[in-house]
Amino acid sequence: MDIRVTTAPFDPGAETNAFLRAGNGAGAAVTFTGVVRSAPAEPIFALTLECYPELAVNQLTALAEAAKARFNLLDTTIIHRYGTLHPGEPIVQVMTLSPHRAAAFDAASFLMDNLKTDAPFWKKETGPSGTHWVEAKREDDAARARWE
Amino acid sequence: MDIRVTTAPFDPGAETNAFLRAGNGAGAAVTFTGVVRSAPAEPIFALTLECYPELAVNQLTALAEAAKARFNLLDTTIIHRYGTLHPGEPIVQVMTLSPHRAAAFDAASFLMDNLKTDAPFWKKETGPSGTHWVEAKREDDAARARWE
Amino acid sequence: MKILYFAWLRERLNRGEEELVLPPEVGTVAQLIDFLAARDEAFALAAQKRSLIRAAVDAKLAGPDTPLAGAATVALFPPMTGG
Amino acid sequence: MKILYFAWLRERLNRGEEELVLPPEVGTVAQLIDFLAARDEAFALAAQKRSLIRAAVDAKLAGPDTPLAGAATVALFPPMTGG
Repeated sequence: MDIRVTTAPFDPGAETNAFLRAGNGAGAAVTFTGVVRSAPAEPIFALTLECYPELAVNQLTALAEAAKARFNLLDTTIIHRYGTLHPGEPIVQVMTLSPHRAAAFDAASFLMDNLKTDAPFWKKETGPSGTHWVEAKREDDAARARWE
Repeated sequence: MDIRVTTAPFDPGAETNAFLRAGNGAGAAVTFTGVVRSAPAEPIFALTLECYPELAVNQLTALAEAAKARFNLLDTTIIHRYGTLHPGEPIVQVMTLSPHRAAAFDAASFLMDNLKTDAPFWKKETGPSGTHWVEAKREDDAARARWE
Repeated sequence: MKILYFAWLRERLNRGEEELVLPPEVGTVAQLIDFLAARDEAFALAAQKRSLIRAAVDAKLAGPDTPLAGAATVALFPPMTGG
Repeated sequence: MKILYFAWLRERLNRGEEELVLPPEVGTVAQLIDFLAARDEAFALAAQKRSLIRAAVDAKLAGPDTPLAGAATVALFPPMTGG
């Protein structure tokens, strides 16, 4: 299990390969990569993530342990960046390893749904109309409630 | 959209990175990687996949198009190897890209569930007790039926 | 018409493909399987459980009633185990 | 006791942290928020909607009734937007 909360950029593919290597021969691996989005209709120049790192490490560790127990994972890794990022840059990566594909998929979904509401990061977007804090979404609460 | 049916090995992480680069700034990417499994209780020395490549390309292309339409994907890639592989080697990789994480997850699950029953590959395992064809699993039919 | 065989069907028949000239009454996939079973004991034995024999016509998945008219290639194989 | 503020709460208060000596009647997270609101108009305004203020005590998520006894650090912040 590997939990990283960091301002440093990471290489999504290199992380997936390292994760697969460590799992030697385990069947099914799911990688979720979240990148800074920028759509032509709603362009973003930058996304700044504020973070409370000690709480983030505690929360992500507890989440990863919950996922491991609940979905019987062989391994899981969560990497979450903070600081100022630009469109196309990876923000978050979650990886899960299981002998069975359904467990690997469900665990990665579970981690992402819980991350959205329970990991102490706060997003601030800078676009053509200025800078604003991203509000917590009701659909994220609903997604998280699926797992209760 | 990229469909590859090949005897050549592939690099899972390099594929994920290329996929992310091509999707510049699209939000959520899910990568599923299936590797040759070998558990201490049921060791496998080798897995040979037989394939009907023309049908495989047709089936995977149709599946990818169905996933793209159904889940409103921005992009998807399916890579499937055949030939003789060894434990730890990647067999299959499915990647999906969407502005929304739920769609990316569902589409990757959908592709994998359909691949199991509808892609013309046939697996033969070699282990300590010899060589045998892997039987189609009832649970795979059930997983596929979820999407009907 | 070219017939392709895969996996254990190929192994039991000891051939991956063959060229056949079909009699005019063989017009569908099911009729082709009946014809092959009548012609060849190894095929009859291997294809005893019809639900285990799947088919493609010109590299498109086919059912028992798929017509063969105009087809160049028919493939016969066990249930697929992809992924 | 050290108090940390994050995101728009930090911006509205114009500070990321402060050291406080709490009176003995401030024993829980909810009582701390009441205390801060009574003390500081900017805080009272920012924390008007209590459901938007979340807390952690010693880097563990806390609820309104979480006791502060023995705690070194309390963090206050808006709903999280991780991932």
